[in-house]
Amino acid sequence: MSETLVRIDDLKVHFPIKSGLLFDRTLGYVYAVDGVSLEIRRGETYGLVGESGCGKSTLGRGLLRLVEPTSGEITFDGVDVRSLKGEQLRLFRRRMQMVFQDPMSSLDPRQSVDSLLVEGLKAHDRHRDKAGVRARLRSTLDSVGLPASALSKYPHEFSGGQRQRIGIARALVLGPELIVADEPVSALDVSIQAQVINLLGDLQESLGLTYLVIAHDLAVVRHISDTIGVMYLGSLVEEAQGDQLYERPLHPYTRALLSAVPIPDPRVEDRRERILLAGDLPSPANPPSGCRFRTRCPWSQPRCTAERPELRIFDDSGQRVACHFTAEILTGELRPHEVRAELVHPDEGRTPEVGSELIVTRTDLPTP
Amino acid sequence: AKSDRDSGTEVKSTGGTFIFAGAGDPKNFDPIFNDDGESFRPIRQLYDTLVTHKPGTADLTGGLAESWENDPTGKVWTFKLRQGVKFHDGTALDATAVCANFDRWYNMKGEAAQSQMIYYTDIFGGFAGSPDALYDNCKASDAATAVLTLKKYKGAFPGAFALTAFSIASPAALKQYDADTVTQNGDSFAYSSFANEHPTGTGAFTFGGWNKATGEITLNRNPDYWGDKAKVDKMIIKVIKDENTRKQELRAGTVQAIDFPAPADRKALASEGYKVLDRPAFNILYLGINQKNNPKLKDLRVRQAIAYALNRAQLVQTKGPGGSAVADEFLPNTVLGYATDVQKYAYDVAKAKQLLADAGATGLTLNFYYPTEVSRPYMPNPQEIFTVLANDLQAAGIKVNGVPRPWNGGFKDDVQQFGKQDLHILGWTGDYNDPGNFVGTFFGRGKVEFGDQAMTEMFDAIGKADATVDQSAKKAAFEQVNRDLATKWLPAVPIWHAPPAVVTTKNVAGLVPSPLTAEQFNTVSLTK
Amino acid sequence: MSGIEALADHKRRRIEELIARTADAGGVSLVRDAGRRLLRNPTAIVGGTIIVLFLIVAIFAPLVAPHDPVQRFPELIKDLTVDTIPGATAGHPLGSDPLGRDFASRMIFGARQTLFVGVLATLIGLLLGVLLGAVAGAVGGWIDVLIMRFTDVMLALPSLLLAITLVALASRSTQWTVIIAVAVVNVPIFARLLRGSMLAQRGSDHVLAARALGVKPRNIVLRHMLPNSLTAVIVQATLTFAVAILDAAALSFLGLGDPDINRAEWGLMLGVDGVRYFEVRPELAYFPALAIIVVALGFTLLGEAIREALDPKNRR
Amino acid sequence: MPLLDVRDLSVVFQRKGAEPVRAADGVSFTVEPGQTVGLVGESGCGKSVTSLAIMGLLPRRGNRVTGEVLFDDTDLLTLRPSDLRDRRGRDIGMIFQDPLSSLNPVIPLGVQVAEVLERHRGRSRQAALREARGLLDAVGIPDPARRLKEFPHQLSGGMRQRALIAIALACKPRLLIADEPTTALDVTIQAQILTLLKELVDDSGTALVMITHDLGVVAGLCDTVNVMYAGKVVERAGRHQLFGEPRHPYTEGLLQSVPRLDVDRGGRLHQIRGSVTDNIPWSAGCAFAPRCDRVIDDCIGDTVPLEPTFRGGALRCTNPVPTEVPA
Amino acid sequence: MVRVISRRLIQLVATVLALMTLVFFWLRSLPGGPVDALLGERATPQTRELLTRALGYDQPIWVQYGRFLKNVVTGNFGNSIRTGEPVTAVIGRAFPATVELAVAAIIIAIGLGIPLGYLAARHRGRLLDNATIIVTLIGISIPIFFLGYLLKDWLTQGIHVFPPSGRISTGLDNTDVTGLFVLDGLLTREFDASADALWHLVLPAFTLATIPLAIIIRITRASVLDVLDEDYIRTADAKGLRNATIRKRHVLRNALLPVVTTIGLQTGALLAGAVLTEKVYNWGGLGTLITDSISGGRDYPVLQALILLAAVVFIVVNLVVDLSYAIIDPRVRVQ
Ligand SMILES: Nc1ncnc2c1ncn2[C@@H]1O[C@H](COP(=O)(O)OP(=O)(O)OP(=O)(O)O)[C@@H](O)[C@H]1O
Ligand SMILES: Nc1ncnc2c1ncn2[C@@H]1O[C@H](COP(=O)(O)OP(=O)(O)OP(=O)(O)O)[C@@H](O)[C@H]1O
Ligand SMILES: [Mg+2]
Ligand SMILES: [Mg+2]
Repeated sequence: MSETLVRIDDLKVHFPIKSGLLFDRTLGYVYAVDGVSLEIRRGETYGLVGESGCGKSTLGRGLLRLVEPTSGEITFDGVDVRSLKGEQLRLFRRRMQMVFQDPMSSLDPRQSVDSLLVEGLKAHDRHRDKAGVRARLRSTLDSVGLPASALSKYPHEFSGGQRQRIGIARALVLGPELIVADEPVSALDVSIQAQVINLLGDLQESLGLTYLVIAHDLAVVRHISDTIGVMYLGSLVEEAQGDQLYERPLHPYTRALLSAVPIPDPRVEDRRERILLAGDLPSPANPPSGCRFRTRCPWSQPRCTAERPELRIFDDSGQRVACHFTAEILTGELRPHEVRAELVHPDEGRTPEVGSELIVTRTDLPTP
Repeated sequence: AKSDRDSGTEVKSTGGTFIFAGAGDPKNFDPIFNDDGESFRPIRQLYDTLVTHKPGTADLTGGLAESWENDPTGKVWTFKLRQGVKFHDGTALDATAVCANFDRWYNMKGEAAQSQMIYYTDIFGGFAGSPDALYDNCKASDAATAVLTLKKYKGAFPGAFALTAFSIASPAALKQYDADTVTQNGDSFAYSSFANEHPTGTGAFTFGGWNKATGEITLNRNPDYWGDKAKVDKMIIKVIKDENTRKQELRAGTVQAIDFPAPADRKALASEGYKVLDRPAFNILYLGINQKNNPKLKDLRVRQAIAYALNRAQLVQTKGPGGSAVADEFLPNTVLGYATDVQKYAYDVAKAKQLLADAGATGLTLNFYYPTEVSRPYMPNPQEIFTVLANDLQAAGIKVNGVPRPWNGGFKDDVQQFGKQDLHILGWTGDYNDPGNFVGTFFGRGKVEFGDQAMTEMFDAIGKADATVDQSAKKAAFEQVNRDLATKWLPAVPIWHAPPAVVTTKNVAGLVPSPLTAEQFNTVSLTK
Repeated sequence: MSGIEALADHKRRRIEELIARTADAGGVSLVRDAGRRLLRNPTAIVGGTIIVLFLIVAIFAPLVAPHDPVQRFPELIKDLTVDTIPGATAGHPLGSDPLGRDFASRMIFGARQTLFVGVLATLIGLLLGVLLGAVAGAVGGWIDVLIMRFTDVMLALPSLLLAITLVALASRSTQWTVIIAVAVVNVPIFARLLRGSMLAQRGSDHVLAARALGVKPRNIVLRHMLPNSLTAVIVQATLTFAVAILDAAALSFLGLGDPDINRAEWGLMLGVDGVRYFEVRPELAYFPALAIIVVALGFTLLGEAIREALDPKNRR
Repeated sequence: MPLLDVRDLSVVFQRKGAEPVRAADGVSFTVEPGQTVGLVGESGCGKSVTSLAIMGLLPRRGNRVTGEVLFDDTDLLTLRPSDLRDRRGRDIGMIFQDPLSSLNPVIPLGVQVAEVLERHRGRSRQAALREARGLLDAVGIPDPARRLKEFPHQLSGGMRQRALIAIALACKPRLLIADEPTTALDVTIQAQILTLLKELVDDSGTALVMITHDLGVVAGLCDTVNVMYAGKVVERAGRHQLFGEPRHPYTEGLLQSVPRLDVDRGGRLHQIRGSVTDNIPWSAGCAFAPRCDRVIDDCIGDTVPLEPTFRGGALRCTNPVPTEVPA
Repeated sequence: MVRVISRRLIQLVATVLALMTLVFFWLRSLPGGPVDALLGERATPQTRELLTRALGYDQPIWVQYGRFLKNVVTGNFGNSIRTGEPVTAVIGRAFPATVELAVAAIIIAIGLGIPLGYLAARHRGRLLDNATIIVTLIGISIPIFFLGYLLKDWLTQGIHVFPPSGRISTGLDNTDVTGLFVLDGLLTREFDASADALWHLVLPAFTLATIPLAIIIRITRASVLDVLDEDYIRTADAKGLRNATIRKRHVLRNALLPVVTTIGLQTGALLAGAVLTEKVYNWGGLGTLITDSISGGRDYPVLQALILLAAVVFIVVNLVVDLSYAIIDPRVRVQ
């Protein structure tokens, strides 16, 4: 067992929903991350899966303090990250980096690869030694499998996979210990995906990196993660070693998720039993009481409405699960029942709102 | 003087509606509260003055008073009133009514009202209680004789009695419609219903209404008019502010006469068969010289140099409206006291340069103020005039620093109140036939405009001339003043007299243009 | 060893060649890429040509113009009266203007003055707007609210009305009054545009990435948010130029324009002399009007083309 | 007789000042009544273009479509536009990838379902709406009566996709073309939709063309699978065949490069070098050649033809992956 | 809905108040000012002083501001310096004139703009489209006062197709009910007056409509093209709907959404354009009033009220447009 690099304790990130007459007022919150605790050990890969909108990215960003957590604790290598202020925090960022989902939008289209990479060095005042910088850029590019000639090019001149490599190189250039990779492959073509996944693995091996990999593709997560956390509507519902999770999913949601993933093998597919979940993920602005999953859970019981289950260690395998009836479901004592889909209206905050501006300025219109 | 108006010849109405395009909105129709031509145009049709001008001239003739007399002190004026004249409300015009008007003006209450009686303050000095007030009393010695007593002689009379502002209104109507109430509201004033809806005079037309939405003032023929009854049934004064639009409306046949055509349009209109009627010039444009800010300008030679530097003949040729002429004096030649033998400053750059050199004023730089956003009969296009004059001055080695100011947004203030300029262009349209109204107004006392406080000799000479009761002596005195103005004082340089025109369609007859723009339209008839 | 490396040399080279042909040429920034697309766009070419010609005339006016634009010529004055303006004569291809100046030279120098007014009005508006917008977008919070409410106040009056009001309320009337009035009108537009764009940038991944790198906030604003927000502003500025000279002409027409009629500026020439002497000599209106239309058209076309070129929808 | 017979379908996009793009190049496949046919391939390989060309839905300008699309022995490509309109929605239904943008945002859902019935079944608005309610219910949208009056933005992604399916199946078409119907959805929702599709197709005997880039989706759903690369079908086989014994190096590479949930292969994944943009023109040989591990000299030169395999499939490769049973 | 309206109204009041305060202090800091404006050429220093006192300009600025605010709040804007009438009356008279003109212009702009824009989009890249684009480009590049001037010169001089200026023939003596002459004629059954007013309206309305028309054409065209590219149009096509149905039900409605916003913004352009158009055609509306209040003597009370009115109209129209947007676009929820 290696040491813990990151500890997250009861992390909450709530986004205020604002509106107001002259000045904005908070009307409610989007409970994007609502009490997550986890640990990531040095050198391991922690995979985070869950449906869209369940708060994975927010958790990752909250961890890096790219969004300000509402409450909770983050400890990175013994440092209390949440207490870091301004310049302290900025300098601390060197140790934790991020790789983004969309390799195009996360690279400033106006900067050449060179300046993209140098930027981080500049920020940490490591760009004085010109020769050293060159060498560093070269070796970094090399480590992500790009030729040195890439330096003078611009992001849009690369293919998706190459762009993602640039994104990874940018994260690597400062020599971080932790990399949060937010859906690093989901925007990539299937044939490219493997390249990036392999690259991440290679880099971890050679540099001893620690990863928090966020993805919605369970297969990918399973492939690269040592530990997998399953998120649902802002909280962690289950956490286990990769194989363990696949072999013995405890939480009803995990079970459903696993059974839903299509497998490119007709023989397997033909034999599979599916647990079909009814309905959609509820809005994080208005989460159900008690167990967040109860509205879709085929095993839900009255208790689930009243009481929110804690994430607790289930047995000595270390597997953690947040369900009141884990044991009963596992033994088959509790039988699944029919669930009526509850209608979920899509995210309220996203509808375009009219009326905030006194006068709209469509500036593409000439005036007389 | 004696009236020579022949009354009684009854001319029958030719009928029809005569539409005249004016250039701006009137303010109201109470004569005493007005001072601008656009208000006076309808007022002149609605009212009469005691003394008036012979059509087409600035010469005085009898109005409501058939004759008038001045006593030797010049303080007492006796008016013999015309008999049988009735106001539009049916009341009779008599001496009591005339005196009621003088009393009304003198006793006007309230700063609001008083501040709007521009002509009255100017001519009569002030109101009841003011030491400067000229008015003493007015008595009706009989129904047909009004005797006005002033505190002292003033050269402006009798000409000033012909001022439209001093038109005689019906005392009954004034009272009934609360004419003296001028209320202040915000930054301005509201006038009585007399002034707006019920103007009641003795004029050839009665008030038909003012449609502000369409800018039409309707005047109806007064069948009981004491003089020549109007030939048209109705007259409409249509307000069209844009000179170009006035011309187009004339061409479209929707109006029969337009005032103040653009100088550039005169030729075209004349060639198209419209009647372009020039008014005899009764105005003056001058280049003012302010001696205060630049000491060099106190030197007569420098001022003369400026006069020589200006190619006024060329200005008149290129920019002068039709019929305009170079001005050598500050008053038109029809006015009493015009001297035929003043020094003329013909264009002579060499001389200008020489004079400047003599005065040690080479390399002179002058701030030349000129107005924008305005067009006046004597100054149809100030920007062009400035440009040409500045050009001339530059050619003589005077550096000109042009300072444009909006007419109402700073020009008048800067020039007349604060005297910020070294040079400026400004002008004047005479109100009545009296030299005092021209040179007296400009140079009769020290004014900020000219910064000439020290020229007491000039003030005294003008003051004396103005106070001369005897007309021929007065004439001689003013002739001398004009000569001295040109040679000795030269506080400003006269530029031109520019007669404003009136244009009518071919079928309009009988319109007699007045130098004072004081046309009366009862003589107008429409032919087929 | 497998794959193309294992192929015969000539085949491999052939493949590489073929790939290279379908792939992008290297080393071009987005801006240059947009530039290339611009050059292929006929709209841009027409607009660009107009503007280049205009610029050339403006810059080399003293060389192109036959005469001094403010000099009055005796040979022109000779026949000049208030209702006759001489037409073309020897040495004066377009004849005289109302003051006996060479009209052709004034038209040519007009390019220069018009450029001056347009460019300055645009630049001043741009500068102030960008400043306000950048501060609002970068600082946020109360300052943002304050600045936005301030732009509301300015936007509450339609642009030309605001310009008219500003000129009317200006204590002096000079060419600068006009330039500033026309410029100020655009300040809130630029400010809003930039702020909106900066806010969008603020939430974007590449700004987040820069923050994650620990880039100083000031540098994030200056190197990421601002440059990426400026494109919209630049497009707007191009279009604003056209509007600016039209506004200046409108002010002249209303009698609120540049009071110095010695200055040869198309808007002024059209709004003052052109209208006043239209019947005497319509060319005085037609030429400046045509010049304005063509140049405004040029800038509008170019602006639209730039917008199109920068639009990611049109990228390849 | 196949229900749909696509023969040598090519689509070339021609844009001013740009090289013509051969988005689909000689695509041929057939769909038997009631059969489910898969069309898989990576982004940009021409799947959507092919399906749109079949439906005659490509933008009218800037492209050239050649070949034949025989539906019931009628060539849809040469059909009069109005006749084609009569068939669309009635004989062939289609669902698209992004359910939000594929529904008109300003028209109530009910009308959007009803109008297709009004058009092809001649129903009155009232009757059509009543029927629409049943349809929404059938695709598993809760409280369908209320949904009829709602607008697309008021529904979640999964519900929208259900609505689209209801529209496509409203007239009980004989063929349904589904273009990546689940790509925009979460896995749990994807499972719902796929299950629903399968049920509906099975119940009604509708033939289905399933377009997807997810090999897993076709593995569970299709009878025959066509693998496309750079505008061409490179391999066709029954699904067991295809997943069991892929012949084309590209198919094989794909299968090996995706991580699988059920087996932890551990370590490195197989990877295909380069990227899809590393193409060479088809006329110069196999487009996949630059990325191919099995490339040989013959791969470069002439167009490689799509040749039938003895097991009823087809293959376009000069150096295919060997099988136990020699071809 | 109520929230948005109240929010916007509060904003409106705050904005307008700020605007008025700015204008007030600016005006007071000017040379000349109302005193100067009220006095003609013949003013003596004496009258000047009388007037300064009468108007209370000798009082401290805060007192003046307080009085000004009180007046504004009570809807009293004082009297016009030029005409002496209450400002409200002056504006009340001019307002319908501009409304009439602006409404006619917007009717022309919408009535022609949307069909033309739609046609251009349908004929994309063809002659009609290109011609429309060129004409609209010229439409927004031409100084509109000059266009008005030309139209007037061509159509009212020599050949007198239209009357050169004004809102109604002189001396027609129409009855004024609403101030909208065309409407008044219908209301009072003075149909000749109605026709005459309409006849006067044609040229100014077309002149004023030029820019909005050009813009609406362009926006409609672009918007239709955008909508035609939308996925839901493809869906509609896939449903086999008839072309006419698609056009009417699916394309037009969506394509008009951006046009609505544009129309709101064009009110601003109309107000500004009215200043020029009304000057060209001597149209006694707000535009003329603005020019007159500035050039004809710095009529500050009128000017202040006009600024206020323009701001309120512009903002309110935008509010109405936003609200109507919320009605036609179900996606937009007014919170
Ligand atoms: N800046 C923000 N302001 C308000 N709400 C936010 C913000 N960022 C995210 N949210 C909301 O928080 C919730 C969780 O978002 P998050 O991006 O973390 O989800 P996710 O699991 O990463 O989903 P996906 O798979 O789609 O990326 C969502 O409902 C989202 O709308
Ligand atoms: N209108 C068009 N004009 C030009 N090229 C086009 C057009 N539509 C598609 N293409 C090109 O045709 C090729 C095939 O596109 P298509 O949309 O069919 O891919 P796809 O297989 O459906 O991919 P995805 O999985 O991303 O949907 C792409 O290279 C694309 O760039
Ligand atoms: Mg995410
Ligand atoms: Mg597709």
